[in-house]
Amino acid sequence: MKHAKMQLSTETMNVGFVRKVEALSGSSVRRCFQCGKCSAGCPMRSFMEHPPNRIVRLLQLGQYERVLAGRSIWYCASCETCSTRCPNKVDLAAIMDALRKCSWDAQGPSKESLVQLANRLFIDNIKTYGRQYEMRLAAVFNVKSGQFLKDLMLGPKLITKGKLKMFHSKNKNVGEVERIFARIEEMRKKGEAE
Amino acid sequence: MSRIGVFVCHCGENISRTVDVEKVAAAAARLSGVAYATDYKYMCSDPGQGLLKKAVAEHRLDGIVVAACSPRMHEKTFRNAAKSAGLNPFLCEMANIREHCSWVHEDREEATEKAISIVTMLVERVKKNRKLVPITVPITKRSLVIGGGIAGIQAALDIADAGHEVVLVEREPSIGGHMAQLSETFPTLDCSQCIMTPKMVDVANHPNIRLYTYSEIENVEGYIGNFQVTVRKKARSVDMDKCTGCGVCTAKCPQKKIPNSFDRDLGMRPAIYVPFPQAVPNTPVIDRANCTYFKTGKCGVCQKVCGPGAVDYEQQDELVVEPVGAIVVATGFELYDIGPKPAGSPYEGYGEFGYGTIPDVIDGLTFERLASASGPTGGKIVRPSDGKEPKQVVFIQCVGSRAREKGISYCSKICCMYTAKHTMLYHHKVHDGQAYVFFMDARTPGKNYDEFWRRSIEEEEAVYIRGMVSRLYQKGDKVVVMGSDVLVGVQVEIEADLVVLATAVQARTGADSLAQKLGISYDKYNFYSEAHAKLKPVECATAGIYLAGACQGPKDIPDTVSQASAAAAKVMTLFAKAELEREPIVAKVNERNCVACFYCKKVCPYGAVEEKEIRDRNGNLIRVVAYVNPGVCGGCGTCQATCPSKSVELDGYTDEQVIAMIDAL
Amino acid sequence: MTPAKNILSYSYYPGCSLHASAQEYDVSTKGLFRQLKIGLQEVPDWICCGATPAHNVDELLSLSLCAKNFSLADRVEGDLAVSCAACFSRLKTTQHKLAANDIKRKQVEAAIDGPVSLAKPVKHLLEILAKDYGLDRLKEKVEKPLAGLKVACYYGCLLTRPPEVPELDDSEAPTIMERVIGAAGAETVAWSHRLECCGANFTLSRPGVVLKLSNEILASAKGAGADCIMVACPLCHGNLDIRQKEIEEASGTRYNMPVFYLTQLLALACGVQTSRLGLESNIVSPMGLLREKNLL
Amino acid sequence: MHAEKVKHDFEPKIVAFVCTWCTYAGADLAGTSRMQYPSNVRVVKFPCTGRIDPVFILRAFQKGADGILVSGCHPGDCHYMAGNFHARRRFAAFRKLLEFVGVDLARLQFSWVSAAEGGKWVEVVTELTERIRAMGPLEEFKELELEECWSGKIDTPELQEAYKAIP
Ligand SMILES: Cc1cc2nc3c(=O)[nH]c(=O)nc-3n(C[C@H](O)[C@H](O)[C@H](O)COP(=O)(O)OP(=O)(O)OC[C@H]3O[C@@H](n4cnc5c(N)ncnc54)[C@H](O)[C@@H]3O)c2cc1C
Ligand SMILES: Cc1cc2nc3c(=O)[nH]c(=O)nc-3n(C[C@H](O)[C@H](O)[C@H](O)COP(=O)(O)OP(=O)(O)OC[C@H]3O[C@@H](n4cnc5c(N)ncnc54)[C@H](O)[C@@H]3O)c2cc1C
Ligand code: SF4
Ligand code: SF4
Ligand code: SF4
Ligand code: SF4
Ligand code: SF4
Ligand code: SF4
Ligand code: SF4
Ligand code: SF4
Repeated sequence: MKHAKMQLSTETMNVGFVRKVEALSGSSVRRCFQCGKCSAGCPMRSFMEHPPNRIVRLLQLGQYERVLAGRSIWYCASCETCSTRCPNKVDLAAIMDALRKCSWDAQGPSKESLVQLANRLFIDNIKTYGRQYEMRLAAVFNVKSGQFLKDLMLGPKLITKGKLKMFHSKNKNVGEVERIFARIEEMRKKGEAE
Repeated sequence: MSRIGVFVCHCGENISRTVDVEKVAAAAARLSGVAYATDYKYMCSDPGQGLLKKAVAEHRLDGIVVAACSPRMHEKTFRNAAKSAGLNPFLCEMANIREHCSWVHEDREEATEKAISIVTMLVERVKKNRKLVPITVPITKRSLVIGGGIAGIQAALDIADAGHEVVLVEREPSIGGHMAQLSETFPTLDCSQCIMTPKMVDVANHPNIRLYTYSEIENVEGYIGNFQVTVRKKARSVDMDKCTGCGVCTAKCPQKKIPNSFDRDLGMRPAIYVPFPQAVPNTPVIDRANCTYFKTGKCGVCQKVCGPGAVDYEQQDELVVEPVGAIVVATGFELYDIGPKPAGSPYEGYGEFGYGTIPDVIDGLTFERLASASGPTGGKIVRPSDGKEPKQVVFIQCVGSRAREKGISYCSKICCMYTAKHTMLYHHKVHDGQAYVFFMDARTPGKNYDEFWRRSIEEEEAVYIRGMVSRLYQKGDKVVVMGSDVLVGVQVEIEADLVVLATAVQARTGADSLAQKLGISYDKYNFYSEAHAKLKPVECATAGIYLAGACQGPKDIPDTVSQASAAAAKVMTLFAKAELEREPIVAKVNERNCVACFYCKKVCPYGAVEEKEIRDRNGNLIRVVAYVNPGVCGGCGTCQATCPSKSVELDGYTDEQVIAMIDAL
Repeated sequence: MTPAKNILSYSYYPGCSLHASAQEYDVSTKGLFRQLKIGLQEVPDWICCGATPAHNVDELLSLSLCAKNFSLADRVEGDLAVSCAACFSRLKTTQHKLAANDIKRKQVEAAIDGPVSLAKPVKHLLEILAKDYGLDRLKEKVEKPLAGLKVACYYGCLLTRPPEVPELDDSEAPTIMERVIGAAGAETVAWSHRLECCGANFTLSRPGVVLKLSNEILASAKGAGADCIMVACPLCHGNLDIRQKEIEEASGTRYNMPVFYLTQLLALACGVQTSRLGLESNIVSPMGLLREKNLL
Repeated sequence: MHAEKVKHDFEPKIVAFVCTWCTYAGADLAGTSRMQYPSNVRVVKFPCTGRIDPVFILRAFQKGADGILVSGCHPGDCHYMAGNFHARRRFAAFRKLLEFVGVDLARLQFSWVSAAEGGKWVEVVTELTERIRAMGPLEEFKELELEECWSGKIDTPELQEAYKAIP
């Protein structure tokens, strides 16, 4: 895939996908002139197979499979460095968000699973508790990711320092949070939201 | 015995701080031939100059040395002072004891010694100086413009508007050049014809412009202010005075299938034709090579149908001599040929693009004709092979240009912009079409140019792909483009309906032979050379000849028009004077010694050396010698250093003067 | 909503971390504000802002959670004070986006089943201290100047970026942290990695990332001669402080670089009782350093 | 700061043949910039290096010059377009001749100094002066009585050949 020849035509360039990313991110990909400044300052560049500028380039050519096939988008730390410095105000951080959403909705065509898992647990946590419950987040992540021993040494120390709460506090708005989730899901089903 | 005056300046303290000026003056006074020597605080001040003038009168001085600053600073000042004192200005010299002495040495003794030696050298030089008189040359206040593209048109109109006569010579049957072929023009997208034709009509109607179309330069003689130009008016076979431009002949001509080169062979024309409807003049010309009458002696239809009887099969080429004082060269450019490599061409050609054999691979100018509302398709973009509307169009930039090993190293400068324009024109006309551009850089350094290019991408949705194309080949009715996107790092393949090559801008074929007639220089690509890339960008090294437009190098219309107006301004500057006056630092030939080897002629960068025939009273040729035209000589002295028989001498820098200085060491 | 002259009062959104792993930030913030006599009333039953994970994959969710918090905050007087840089960024971004985009705003209104309220200014503590309260007043309150303490101010990603959202200071060359802690008498060092990313929320999923990026930050601060790092974000703190030992092991460098929340240092300088600074919760113990500088 | 002035046993005479547009102006610039260099050099100004006849060099050696500098515009920058190219070719041939006559070529230096290169002028002059100072005076040549030869026609085969090499 990575090195396969790119056949360009109006059919092979998925303009619809690009428009969706542009709408979600509120940022045009055509404005990018491939200067590479985004990639130059990206702290996560070395973890990515497609540097940020190439992600935009692939979008310009409507090559969404190539973008989503890699794990690059999941390595973006949302640090906003690229968006801040881009001479054309291409909001790459927002584009990354949009791409992750597309990948997420497509039930994860991306290779990266750990970040997705952490995100999912985090969001589940919100849904269940209204707030983050770090203890549970860490515990479940460790179980689900199969990394039982990970951070084993850190946990107890944090508990003694009072940093990991064994129990979560009750939040009166949990119900309301759940309803927000439900309404959004409903809107999406009806096609009222992306 | 000479009577030289020496004036040593203190320059406030600038000189006197390190140089003992009194001692210098005293030493000068002791030199043989020095009649008067003094020192003064500020020689360039009014009293300083007064002192000099007074001394000239009182001491009957016949030479002056001012020991002061650099001659680059005040030589004019003191020569003028000498002149007003009644002395020939060229008998006044400056000894530079400031920039070359007091400011660069600290040791007073050494500096004083050096100052004395500098003054001595100049005193010895002045003794050998001769009186020189500024040269004046008369000026014929008419000018010639060669080439009737936008450059020639603009220059001609400007000069004519200034009240001077202009002779405009155009090779083709109509003026207009390339701009007449364009559809719409970057960066504003105005219609080329709309802004061009009014100017063409102005040329035709201007009382000060004499227009020769279908004409070429046969010969050029003379020099700045005084050229004699012979123009060959090619036989048009139509009497310009009688023809009313009714067009009956062209309509009736049975020969209708001749490819129209104005339309890049996309359309056809008859044998008697005007190249395009808005042509100026609107007088047809018979293409004799394709006319039945000229080939077989039969037909003669045009003559029969022509009411005013303008068709004249017997017409001959005509030579006219035009005296002019200045010449503007505006012969424009040609596009790199995508066809097979012509024999003997220094260019390699593009076999990988099919050498012009794939019908749907065209060049930019052909695309212009397709997009032009007055073009052969009425502005409908179709492909040459089957007339279908192309939905996938690939543009390839830098074809020929920037390909050192294929023959051309330079960037053609306009193709990035016109390709961007093409993608826009295409998208405006074919909404569901997709334009792709293979490019290496986007070179758009003009006012509003980069914005224009970005618009083609951001608004007209052209897909730009950074990378050159490896190969094109025909596959069914498609042209397969094998490229690569170096940003993504993968190969790219596009099955195109039409491929447009942005081919290099080249000098005109035959540009070199015109240059030789004019005696101007050209570079290895046959573009004409300006005298100085930055400071004399419109002047040729040859005085009185100026450059405008793409004949000097690739240029777009704004640059072309700017340069044309600049060239016109140069011509007007020349014509503003009654006579040409120049410094008399020019070479002279001693005809008695000259052995006619003409080494001088070979080395002279200005082409100032001519061959002069010496005849006896009966007109018999005795011998040939060199002659330096003082109107042309730039005064470099190269001829003198080269002449093996010491027969040519540069005034102001004679051997005598130089040797005198050396001997005074 | 503008508080009466001189008597400042804010509604307060601490964010999830401040109720857990960053409790010392919460404790010291409250301590400092009490000392400065600035009112601070926590928004009752605020909910999670969604942090990075939510906007990462679901912008609408992220915007809705923040918008919900705005309506909750409207029940309390005063501009909304936020201490966590990440929450601050999310809340500001939400305001920014919803003010500019009607479609998104309508979707969010549907999601929270109510109007979106954007009137209340969202302010980071730094802004409150530097602008609303004022550095001159702050200086007057300093009882124990942090003289001789060399502080590396660490902004991280979200305090200043992207420039049009937080509007806190120049996004590429901010000085607000230096000015605030400088008012407390500390010496600030010039260093290269003030704005680099620490690895942020990869702390759980990809700790390797954190080890690499945070190591570079610690090394830069150390190289510039800092005694300690000051942060305004629990995520940064987590990566630089909690993971510091791991970073040291992985890189083979010993930093022993205490990492303070800005409120810990300010409260210390303004004379808040040492026991109410949450110093015992810092993993890299700052006690030695503070004793050395005679600040305890 | 002033370097301590050293007295030398031998102070060479240096003659510089320069063009007026570039090197003369460069030397002026050294002056306006108040740069310092040895005072041994004497400047003879020409419109162009193209005007510099090799004869002048021989004459100067004969008249007591110990070292000679010929300097003009950089290639391509000639005010007269090509004068310095001709000069360059001419001097290439001339060096052969000098060698033949027995002058150490180290005494003759060619360089390009533009109007903007005051510093380079100082460098070139200083280096040449120091080099010649180390070489000592040029004795052999002064004794040669070449006067007739140079002022009249050029008829030695070597000179003829040198001139033929000139394009
Ligand atoms: C495809 C294409 C698109 C372009 N689009 C744009 C655009 O959108 N905007 C823009 O600014 N520029 C554009 N240009 C550039 C523009 O065409 C040139 O800048 C302009 O034509 C140069 O004018 P010129 O008068 O110097 O030369 P030319 O137009 O070439 O005119 C020279 C004239 O001299 C005549 N001539 C030649 N030799 C002789 C001779 N020996 N004796 C007598 N007459 C002679 C020729 O017949 C011709 O009429 C484009 C060029 C191309 C190739
Ligand atoms: C770093 C750099 C390198 C460059 N290198 C090159 C190079 O190598 N080659 C090249 O060809 N070009 C080069 N250039 C470009 C070159 O400098 C410009 O093309 C050129 O200087 C433009 O000249 P100008 O007279 O239009 O403007 P300027 O040089 O800007 O002159 C304008 C003058 O007008 C005066 N002025 C301004 N306003 C007023 C006013 N209201 N009233 C009175 N006077 C006023 C100014 O004081 C100034 O003296 C370079 C430029 C830069 C910045
Ligand atoms: S910085 Fe902006 S313009 Fe440059 S490559 Fe990145 S997105 Fe494109
Ligand atoms: S926001 Fe993501 S892509 Fe942009 S610089 Fe940060 S990590 Fe890289
Ligand atoms: S003539 Fe030259 S050196 Fe003399 S005062 Fe004038 S500027 Fe100075
Ligand atoms: S040549 Fe005769 S027929 Fe043809 S256009 Fe002229 S007047 Fe008309
Ligand atoms: S004579 Fe020639 S030009 Fe005239 S009508 Fe016949 S073919 Fe045409
Ligand atoms: S103008 Fe553009 S397309 Fe033309 S040669 Fe230059 S870089 Fe290539
Ligand atoms: S080089 Fe001298 S001899 Fe030869 S033609 Fe010229 S002037 Fe005459
Ligand atoms: S002095 Fe120079 S320009 Fe004049 S004739 Fe001699 S070589 Fe030509």
